[in-house]
Amino acid sequence: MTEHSITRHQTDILILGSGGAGLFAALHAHKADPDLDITVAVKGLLGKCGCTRMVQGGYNVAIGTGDSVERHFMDTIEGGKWLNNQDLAWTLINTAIERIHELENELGCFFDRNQDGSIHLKAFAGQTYDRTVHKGDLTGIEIINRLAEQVWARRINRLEEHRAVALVPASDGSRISGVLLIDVRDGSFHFVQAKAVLLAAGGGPTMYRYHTPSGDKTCDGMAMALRAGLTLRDMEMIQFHPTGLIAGRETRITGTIIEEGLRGAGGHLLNGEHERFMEKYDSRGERATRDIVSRAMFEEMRQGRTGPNDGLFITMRHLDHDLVRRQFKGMVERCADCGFDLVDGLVEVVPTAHYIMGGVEYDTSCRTSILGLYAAGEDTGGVHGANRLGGNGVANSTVFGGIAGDAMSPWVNAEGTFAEPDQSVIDATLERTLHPFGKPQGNLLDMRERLEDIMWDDVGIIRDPERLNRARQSLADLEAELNETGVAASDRAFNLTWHDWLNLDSLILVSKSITEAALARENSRGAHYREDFPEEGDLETSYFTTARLSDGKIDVGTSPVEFTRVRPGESLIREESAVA
Amino acid sequence: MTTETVSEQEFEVEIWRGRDSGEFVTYRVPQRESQTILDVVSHVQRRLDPTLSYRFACRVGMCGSCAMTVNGVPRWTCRTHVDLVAKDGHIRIEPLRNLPVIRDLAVDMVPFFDKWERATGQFVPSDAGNRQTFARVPPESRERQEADAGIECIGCAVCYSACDVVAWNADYLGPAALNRVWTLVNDTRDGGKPEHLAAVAGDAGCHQCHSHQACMTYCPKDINPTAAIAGLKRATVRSVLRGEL
Amino acid sequence: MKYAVALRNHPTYWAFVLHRVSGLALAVFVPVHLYTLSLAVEEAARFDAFLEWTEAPAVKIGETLLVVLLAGHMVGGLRLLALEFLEWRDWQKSVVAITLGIALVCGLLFLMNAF
Amino acid sequence: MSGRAEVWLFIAQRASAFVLAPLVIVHLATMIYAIQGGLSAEEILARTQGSGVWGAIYGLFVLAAAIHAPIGVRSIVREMTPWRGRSLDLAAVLFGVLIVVLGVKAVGALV
Ligand SMILES: Cc1cc2nc3c(=O)[nH]c(=O)nc-3n(C[C@H](O)[C@H](O)[C@H](O)COP(=O)(O)OP(=O)(O)OC[C@H]3O[C@@H](n4cnc5c(N)ncnc54)[C@H](O)[C@@H]3O)c2cc1C
Ligand code: HEM
Ligand code: SF4
Ligand code: F3S
Ligand code: FES
Repeated sequence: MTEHSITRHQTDILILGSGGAGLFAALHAHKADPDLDITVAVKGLLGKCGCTRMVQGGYNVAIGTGDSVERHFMDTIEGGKWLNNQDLAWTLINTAIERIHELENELGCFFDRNQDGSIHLKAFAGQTYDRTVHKGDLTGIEIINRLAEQVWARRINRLEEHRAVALVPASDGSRISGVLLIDVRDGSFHFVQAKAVLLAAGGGPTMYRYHTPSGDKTCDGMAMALRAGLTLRDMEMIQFHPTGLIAGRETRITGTIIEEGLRGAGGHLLNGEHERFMEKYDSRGERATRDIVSRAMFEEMRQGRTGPNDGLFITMRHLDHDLVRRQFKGMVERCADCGFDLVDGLVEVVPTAHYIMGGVEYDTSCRTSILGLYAAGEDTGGVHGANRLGGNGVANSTVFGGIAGDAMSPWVNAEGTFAEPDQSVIDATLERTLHPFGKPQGNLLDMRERLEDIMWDDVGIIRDPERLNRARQSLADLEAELNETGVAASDRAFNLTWHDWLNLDSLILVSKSITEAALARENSRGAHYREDFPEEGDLETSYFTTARLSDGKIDVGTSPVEFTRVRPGESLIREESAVA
Repeated sequence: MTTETVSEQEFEVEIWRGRDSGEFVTYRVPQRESQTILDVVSHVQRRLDPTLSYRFACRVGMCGSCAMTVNGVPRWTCRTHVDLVAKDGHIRIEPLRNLPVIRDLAVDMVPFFDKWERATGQFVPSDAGNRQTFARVPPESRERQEADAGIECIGCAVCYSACDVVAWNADYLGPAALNRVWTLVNDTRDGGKPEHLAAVAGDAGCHQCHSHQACMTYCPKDINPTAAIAGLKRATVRSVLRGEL
Repeated sequence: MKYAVALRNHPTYWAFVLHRVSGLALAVFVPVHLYTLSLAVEEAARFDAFLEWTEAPAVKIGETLLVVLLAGHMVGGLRLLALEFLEWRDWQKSVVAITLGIALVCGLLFLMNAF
Repeated sequence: MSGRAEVWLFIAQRASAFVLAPLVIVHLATMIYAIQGGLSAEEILARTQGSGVWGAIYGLFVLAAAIHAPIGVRSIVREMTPWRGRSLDLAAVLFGVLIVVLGVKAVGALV
C-alpha cells in the first residue's frame, strides 16, 4: 500500500483557504495566542488565489455621517429579500466598522481618500447611502496583499498548493479530527490533525458556463461540508453579474467581469441586432439592478438575438472617448489585451455567475454543527439571504474570518484536543480521489463544458421545473460518467488534469444541491427566479432551503426564517424621512 | 453563419517540459481571435498533453500567478495576447527565470515572498488600536502619490525574473520587495521607517541595483521599481549622513 | 541566445553594459596610464619615444576608443547620478541616447584633432 | 558587510563620481586641445611643471579615481565571479592604494 502512504502532521489550528476569511482567521488566532501552532493550507499560493483578491468595487461599511448600522442592516435585509439570518447580518454590519479600521490602521491597507484627506466612500447599486470603502477599482489586491504580508511576517505555517479533499471527523464522531490534503506539487497525501479547523475555501459558482471567480475555486469547501454531513442553506441563490466578457469558450478570459460602472456611466447594452433592449424590460434601462439586467439579457439571448459568441454587446462609443479612457483605464486596457476596443467598439458581454449566497450553516461565532469545525466567508450561507449587496462580500469574509480566529484560539486552549481520525473516512477519500487513475482516460474538458451547459441552460438565471428536472437527470448521468473517466497515471506531481477531475467531482455534487434547492423553492426571491412562480411569496412566512447529503443523495428541506431583529414591513431606521 | 471549409489555422509553440533539466516540446495549437498565452498553455494541457503543469488563478491580471517567460521575456500570460508576442510566428514558453522550477512552467515563488518579508515589506502600525478614525492623508500629497505609484503591485515576480542583479546576487531582495518598502517609507501612517531603511541597506539591498530598468520595462502594471529603489538609495544615504542608520 | 538578448534588448540595459565595460576598461587603463606617465616623464627621451609610438594609427584608434569610453562612462555616470539623486523623470530613454551621442562626439573631436 | 558600511561605500562611490565628472571634462578638453599638431614631452611638461593648479587638478583626479574605481570593480567581481568576502575587500583597498601610489609618482613627475 505504498501508494497510499500518508504523511501526518499536527497543528493546533488548521485553516483552509487564504482569502479574506482564511488570512484574517490566521492573524486573529495568532494574535489571541501567539504560542499556538497555526497552519494555513491553500489550493494555490497564499494570497494569490481565491476571489478576495479580485474584489474591484469595494467594502461596505456604515461610517459615513448620516449613515448608520441600522440603515446598512436594512439595506442588507431588503436586498436579501428577508431570507437573511438576521443575527449574522447584524454581526456583519457592526463588526465591519471595526474591521475596516483594523484593515487601515493595523494591516496597512491604504484606502482612497477625499480631497481633504478623509476616507472616500463611494456609491454601490442598491444602497441608500454611499458606504463603499475602496482602493481604486482594485480593492481586493490591496486587502489581500496587506493580509498576506502580515501572515508571512508571523510564525504561521503555510501549506501552499495543498488541496483539502476531506474533513475528517474523530473516530468516535464527537468532533473534528483533521483534514486530508493532497500536496499538488508532488501528488502525495497528507493528513493534518488539528484541534480546530476553519473551512474558508470560498465557494464560487464555477459550474456555470460563464463565471467570474478565480480558476482555483471549485466549491471544494461546500462539497467537503456536504460529505461531512453538514447542512447547506440557500443553495438556489446564485448571483449573476450582468456584464461578463465573452470571447469564446477557448479563452479563459470569458466570464470575467466588465465593470458595472460602465452601465452607470451611460454605457448601452445592445443585442445581436445592435439594438438597445433594456427599456423593454425596465424603465431604468441599463441602470436597473443586477438581477433585472441579467434576466433581461438572458431573455434576449434565449430569443436568439445574439452576437458571434452568443452574447450581447456593451458599448461606450457614443460617449466622450477621452472621458471613457480616463475613467475606465483599467477596463479599457484589459479589453485591449484581449483584442477589444471598449472606447470605440462593441464588446461582447454576457451575464456571468458571480457569487453563491448559500453555504454552510453556522452561528455568529462561526461554529458549525461539528465540534471544532468553524466556517467563514463565501463557503457559508445566511448572511446575505437571497441576494448579496455589492460590497458586502468582502466585508463578510473579513468580518467572519476574524471572528473565527478570535473564537478558535480560546476554544482550542480550553477544550481542544487531538482526536484520532475516522479511518474509514480517510480510506473512502483515498478511494474516491485515486479512483480516476484506475480508469480509461476521457475528455474532462468536454465534461466540464457539459456541466457548465447544464447549469447555465437549466439551472440558470430563469428557472422552471421542466428544466430543473432535466438538470437533475443530466447531473446524475454526468456523475456516473465521471466515475468511469480516468486520468493518465504517469505522474501525480502537479498533475492539473487529476485536479480537473477532482474539481468536477466537487462541482457536480454542489450543482446537485443547487438544483434540488431550486426545485424546492416555489417562489421568486432575489437571485432565484422561477418562471412558474414569478411572485416573491408571503414575506411573513419566508423560509430558507436546506440541503444535506445522505446516502449519496441530496435531501432538501425548508426552515422558517426567524425575524430576530426586524419583521417584514418594519424598519429599524427611526428617522425615515432622511432616506433619499 | 459562415460556411467554413478550410481547416483552422494552426501555429507552433515550444514549451519547456521538465524541471532543471528537461527539453522543449513542440505543439501545434489552433489560432483564435481572442487568445492569450495562458489559453495556449491551457489548450495544450486540456487537449494535447494532460501532464503539462502550469499555474494561474484569476485569469485577468489580478493575482500574479501566471507569469512565464515568453520568447525570452517574462510576462503575465493571462493578459498577453498571442499576437503581441508571435510577430515572427513563433512562440517559446518557459518558466520564470531566477526561481526554482517545480515542474514544467510552474516555479516555486517562496524565495520571492521570503525576500518581501526580509525586506520588511509589511506595514508597521503606528496607531494599532484605533477603531474610530482614519489618518488624514490628502491624495495630492507627495508621500501619498509616491506610495500610490507602487502600491498596485500584484506580486507576479516578472520584475524579479527580469533583473540580472537577482541572477548575479542570490541574496538581492529584488525590485518588487524594494518597491513595496518604498511605498511604506512614504506611508505617513507607517511607524517602522528605521527598520525599513535598515532592512534595505545591506549588501542584499537597494544599493546593489545598477538601474538596469528591466523591472520597469517589463512590469505589466507599469510600476517603476527603479524609481522606488532610487528613492530608497536617497533615503538610506540621508539617514546614514544623519547618523540614524 | 536569441532569447537571452531579447530580455536585455532595451536601451537602459545597453547603457548599463556600456557603463560597465567602460568602467572596467578605465579601471585597467588608469594604473597603466599613470605608470607609463611617471616612467616617461622621468626620462624625457623615452617619453618622446612613447609619444611617437602613439602616433601610429592603430594606437590612435585605441586612444580614441579610450576617449569614447571615458566620455561615455562619464556621461552615463552623470545620468545615473541624476536618476538616483534627482526626482524621477520620464526622460530616461532619451538620456541614454544623449549619453551615447556625447561620447561619440568626444571621440570624433579627438580623432579629428589627432590626424 | 553591515548595512551602514554598504551605504558608505555607495556614498563614497557616488561622491567620487561627482568629483570626477568636472575633472574628466577638463582632462578631455585639454587632451583634445593638446594633441592638436602633435605633442612632445617638452610641451606637456612646459604646461604642467610648476603649476599648482594642474597639480591640484590631477592630484584630486587620482584621489577620486582611487576611491571610485576599486568600489566599482569590487561590485563587478562580486556579481560576475564567485569571489566575495574579506579577501575581495582587501584586494579592492590594495587596488586603490596602487592607484594612489602610481598617481602620486606620475603627478609628482609632471608637476
Ligand atoms: C471578480 C470578483 C469581484 C468581486 N467584487 C466584490 C466587491 O467589489 N465587493 C465585495 O464585497 N465582494 C466582491 N466579490 C466577492 C468577494 O470576492 C468574495 O465574497 C469574498 O472575497 C470571498 O472571500 P473568501 O475568503 O470566502 O474566499 P476566497 O477569497 O475566494 O478564498 C478562498 C480560498 O480557499 C482556497 N481553496 C479553495 N478550495 C480549496 C481546497 N480544496 N483546499 C484548500 N484551499 C482551497 C482558495 O484557493 C482560496 O485561497 C467579488 C468576487 C469576484 C469573483
Ligand atoms: C577615471 C575614471 C573612472 C573610472 C576608472 C571609473 C570606474 C568605474 C567602475 C569600474 C565602475 C563599476 C561599474 C559597475 O558597477 O558596473 C564605475 C561605476 C560608476 N562610475 Fe565610474 N569611473 C570613472 C569615472 C567616472 C566618472 C567621471 C563618473 C561620473 C561622473 C563615474 C560614475 C560612475 C557611477 C555613477 C558608477 C556606478 C554605476 C553602477 O553602480 O551601476 N565614473 N566606475
Ligand atoms: S513590481 Fe510589477 S513586475 Fe514586479 S511583482 Fe509587482 S507587478 Fe509584478
Ligand atoms: S532590473 Fe534590477 S538592477 Fe535595478 S533597476 Fe530593476 S532592480
Ligand atoms: S492568472 Fe492572475 S494574473 Fe494571470
